[in-house]
Amino acid sequence: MKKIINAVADIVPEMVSGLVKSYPQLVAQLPNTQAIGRRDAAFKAGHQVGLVSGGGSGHEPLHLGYVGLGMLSAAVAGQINTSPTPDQIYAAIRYADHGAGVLLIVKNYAGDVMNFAMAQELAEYDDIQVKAITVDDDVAFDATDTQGRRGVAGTILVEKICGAAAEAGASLDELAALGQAVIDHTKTIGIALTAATVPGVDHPGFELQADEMEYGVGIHNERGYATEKMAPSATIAAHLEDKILGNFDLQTTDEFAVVVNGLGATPLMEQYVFANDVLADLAKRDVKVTFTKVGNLVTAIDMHGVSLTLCQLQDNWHTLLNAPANTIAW
Amino acid sequence: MKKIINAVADIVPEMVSGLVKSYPQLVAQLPNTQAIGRRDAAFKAGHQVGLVSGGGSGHEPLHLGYVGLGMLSAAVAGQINTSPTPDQIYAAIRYADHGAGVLLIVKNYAGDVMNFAMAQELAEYDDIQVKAITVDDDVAFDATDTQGRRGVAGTILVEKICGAAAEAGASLDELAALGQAVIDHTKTIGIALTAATVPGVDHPGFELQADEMEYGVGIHNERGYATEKMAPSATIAAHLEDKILGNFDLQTTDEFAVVVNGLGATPLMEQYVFANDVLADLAKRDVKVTFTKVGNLVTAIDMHGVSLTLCQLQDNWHTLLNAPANTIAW
Amino acid sequence: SMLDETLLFKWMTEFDHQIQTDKAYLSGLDAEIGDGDHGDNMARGMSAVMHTFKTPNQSVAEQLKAIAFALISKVGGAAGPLYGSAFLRMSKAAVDTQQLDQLIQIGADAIADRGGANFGDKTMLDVWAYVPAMLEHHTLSSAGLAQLAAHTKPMQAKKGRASYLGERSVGHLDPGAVSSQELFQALLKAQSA
Amino acid sequence: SMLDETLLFKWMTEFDHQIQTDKAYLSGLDAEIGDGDHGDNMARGMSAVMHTFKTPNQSVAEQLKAIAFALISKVGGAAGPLYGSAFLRMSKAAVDTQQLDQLIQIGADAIADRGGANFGDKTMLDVWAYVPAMLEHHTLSSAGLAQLAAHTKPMQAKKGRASYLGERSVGHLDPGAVSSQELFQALLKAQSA
Ligand SMILES: Nc1ncnc2c1ncn2[C@@H]1O[C@H](COP(=O)(O)OP(=O)(O)O)[C@@H](O)[C@H]1O
Ligand SMILES: Nc1ncnc2c1ncn2[C@@H]1O[C@H](COP(=O)(O)OP(=O)(O)O)[C@@H](O)[C@H]1O
Ligand SMILES: [Mg+2]
Ligand SMILES: [Mg+2]
Ligand SMILES: [Mg+2]
Ligand SMILES: [Mg+2]
Repeated sequence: MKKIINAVADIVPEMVSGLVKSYPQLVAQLPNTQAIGRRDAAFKAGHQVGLVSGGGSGHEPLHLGYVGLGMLSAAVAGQINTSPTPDQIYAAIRYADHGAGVLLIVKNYAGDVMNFAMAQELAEYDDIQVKAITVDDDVAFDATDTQGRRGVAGTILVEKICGAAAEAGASLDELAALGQAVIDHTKTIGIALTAATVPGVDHPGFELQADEMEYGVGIHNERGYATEKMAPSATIAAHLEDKILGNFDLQTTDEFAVVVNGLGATPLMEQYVFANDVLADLAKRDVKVTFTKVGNLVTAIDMHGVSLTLCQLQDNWHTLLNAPANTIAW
Repeated sequence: MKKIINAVADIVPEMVSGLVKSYPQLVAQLPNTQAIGRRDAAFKAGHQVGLVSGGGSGHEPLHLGYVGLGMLSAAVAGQINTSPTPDQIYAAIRYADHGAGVLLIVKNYAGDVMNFAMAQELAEYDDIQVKAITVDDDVAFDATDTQGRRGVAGTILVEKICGAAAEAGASLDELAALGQAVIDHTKTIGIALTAATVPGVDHPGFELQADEMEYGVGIHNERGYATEKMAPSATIAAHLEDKILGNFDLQTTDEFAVVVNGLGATPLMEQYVFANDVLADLAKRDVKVTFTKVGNLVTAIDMHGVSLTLCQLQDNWHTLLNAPANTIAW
Repeated sequence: SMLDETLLFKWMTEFDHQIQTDKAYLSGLDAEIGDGDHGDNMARGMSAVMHTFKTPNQSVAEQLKAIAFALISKVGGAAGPLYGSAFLRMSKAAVDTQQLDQLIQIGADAIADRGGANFGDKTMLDVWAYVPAMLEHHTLSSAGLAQLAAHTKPMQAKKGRASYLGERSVGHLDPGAVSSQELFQALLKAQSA
Repeated sequence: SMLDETLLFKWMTEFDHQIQTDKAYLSGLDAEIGDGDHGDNMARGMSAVMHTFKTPNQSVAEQLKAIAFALISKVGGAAGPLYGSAFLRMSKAAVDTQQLDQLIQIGADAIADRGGANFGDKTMLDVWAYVPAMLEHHTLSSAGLAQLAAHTKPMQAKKGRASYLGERSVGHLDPGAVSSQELFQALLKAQSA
């Protein structure tokens, strides 16, 4: 599989460096790390709670693209599909802390959870107040008998809603509770037509025939719950909605945010066709959607596929979603 | 080639409908067309010159994603790789006109040029003042003996700079002159590792071996000027810079805007690695870059590749590039 | 010879039939040196053209105008405005004359004006430009039309998408020339039917 | 038996050698039920570990701490904090005791605390948990270690990436169990050298 890279080992540092060079007005790299931080005036002057996230690379623009006013204070890039290490996360926590503490937004993978926990311990030795929330929005599998559900595209809703609340002055405890509530009300499933090819490996992570697709994939090339014949966009949309809506306790007054997310190699054209099917079908089901976002938001390297996220909006979340953000990718 | 679609013939209408359903706060579809228009308060209240663009589909987010405050007033989506028809463009012109006239931003392809010209004639019968500028930033080929150079990723700089100037009250004549000046100072070349697969066709537009790449591709699967062995990102960057810089009349006081553009199926990871090489190498050449943008901005369906654009900034263009815009994709 | 309502209807019926039959062939030619949609574009346009005959009792000029609008709004791409401009200019002229060779000449001029191509640029103009004289001298034949289109094969394209290929455009038929060949072959069939 | 500076150096040297040799094999195991990086992660970490021996005259406790920090900051993923926590907790305990079975028991506890896995969850714990008793009773053998790792094959994973595979994780060796097998085989080699 051809890639526009130099050496495989240099991809992550070069990517981080390319991003920081491209948007120096928004972000700066923290010395001796693959972490970046906000550098806008509001951050420098502010006393907000810091928000830190991060994880393995390969999901760009997550997380680096969501650093900036109204979202993350800092983010850490690990090796491809590999959690960053505690020392790096710790550096990001120190950068993000303005005395009001730091909220860690962690995707639920063993590696991430453990590395962030160790970083939290390091920061707490320094008397930095730290809380962590674990995003587990992927409802492709039941939670029993596993590490728990995976954290996938819903992560950006947690980052956006908490980011807006932090900017507005919410406390660390409030943000941890808000973030957990967003997680509890956010559900995602992904599908793939082709698996991703990890740099250095010269074939896709799993094989799908020319007429096959996989339901329930993860963003690290994890296979899903069913390999099926390729279906029309509208059929896929209806199937994913069924699965996702079954995981909510639905109220007639519900309002939802919808995220249609391209997994890396999916043209926007297909994403909008899919979004059309999703929104048309949700309207038919009397599910009210008041916020939609479409694009390559949380990717799986060059996987061809999409994920669908629904978030059952509570309180003022709709306002927080629409609050100003100045990041590379939101 | 698998795609997330329904019927091939329905892709464009469904895509337009999906986009409008997703962002109703920003854009509305013009009745009986595949055109969309701004619907923000500033547009409704304003007396600015209207900006209209459009072209064949398959280049998303171009042009629909650039409709909104500070950029286009309306945009028209043709069939895939096929110019929209004059009646559709005419509808967009009528929508965009507030009495101050309308500037058409046309990419230089025979079909686009002729269809926009016919729409312009229709609008002029209605006493709408219309001017057209033709973007031809692709320096992969010499202009002699062809339709002239192609309009590619540089188009978004024309749309952004003119859009900001229009919002600030520039006249139609001023905008036409400004847009032409931006075109004259903007140069692009693209490369591909894999050609795009047009929906309905089940193979890529041209064949490249597993170790080959193509220099000078167009955004409609046009082959370029050379098929070569796959090279490292840094080598590709240096080659494209050589080609592009050779097309400028360089001054020591120059400041440049850089656009690194993914062609549809290129992971952001690769785009940032490439941007890193471009910006490092330009710095080594003492070429000063004051604005950079990276992403899937002007695509060729699912082509795996990138294009590089340089714009030699004049006057207040840097300010116009950084002026606020509220669109889906800028 | 003269263009009347009956001939126009027969002409377009024959042309539509041919285009729908050769849709894939024409797109295939366009795939070689363009973007592979010429057959689809023309087929979409001709379906719309046939709809215009549902309005009864139109004069030749009115009918030509309706055809022009159908082509302009349905074909898209380069071929739409070119064929469309030809029929639009013919419709204007048809108020004064129904002389076929004169009308086709006016159509050819419209294509040249709209597209800016010269003879030998490997476009549909390389068929249209020669038809009026052949009509005038009663030398128009199906074989002659095929020859005109065939002449585009060795040419290097100077206009349209094929021009980006430079020398690589040599050795392929121009799809627009072939659809134009079929347009005038349809006229011959309609005249002899 | 006791852990002194010399044994620790030999142990890590043997382990590093084994990991670098088996890098592709371990990543291959991880590719079957995880994300295919375990060998690379461990190899990166062990190279860093070997660097820590460049600082002269460190006590066992200091050396274990340096190893822990190298693993924590270089391995990443799940294995980094797990191996790292084990060595970190061992380094704290080593101030008071150098009894090997006790130290490994403390390491195993650290892994269980950090990862929350139970025995039989198909993780490295399924090796670590049994080693202290084997050491205590002098029954630790290379074959016995291989058996411990082999026991993870029929297990269904309940922790780590492999757990997402559900029943599909059955029938594969756990990569972390295999690298742990190699860790303790390296200890045996170091002891007998
Ligand atoms: N400038 C021009 N003048 C005359 N004919 C042209 C010109 N540009 C293109 N054509 C004709 O149009 C044909 C292509 O039409 P079509 O494929 O439908 O449009 P597009 O190239 O936009 O996809 C070419 O084969 C050629 O005959
Ligand atoms: N919660 C856990 N407790 C104990 N060991 C675990 C846990 N999660 C993962 N592991 C171990 O880690 C190994 C995988 O390590 P590695 O591949 O380096 O990390 P990652 O899974 O993040 O890519 C597994 O084979 C397993 O032995
Ligand atoms: Mg990993
Ligand atoms: Mg076309
Ligand atoms: Mg064509
Ligand atoms: Mg792994």
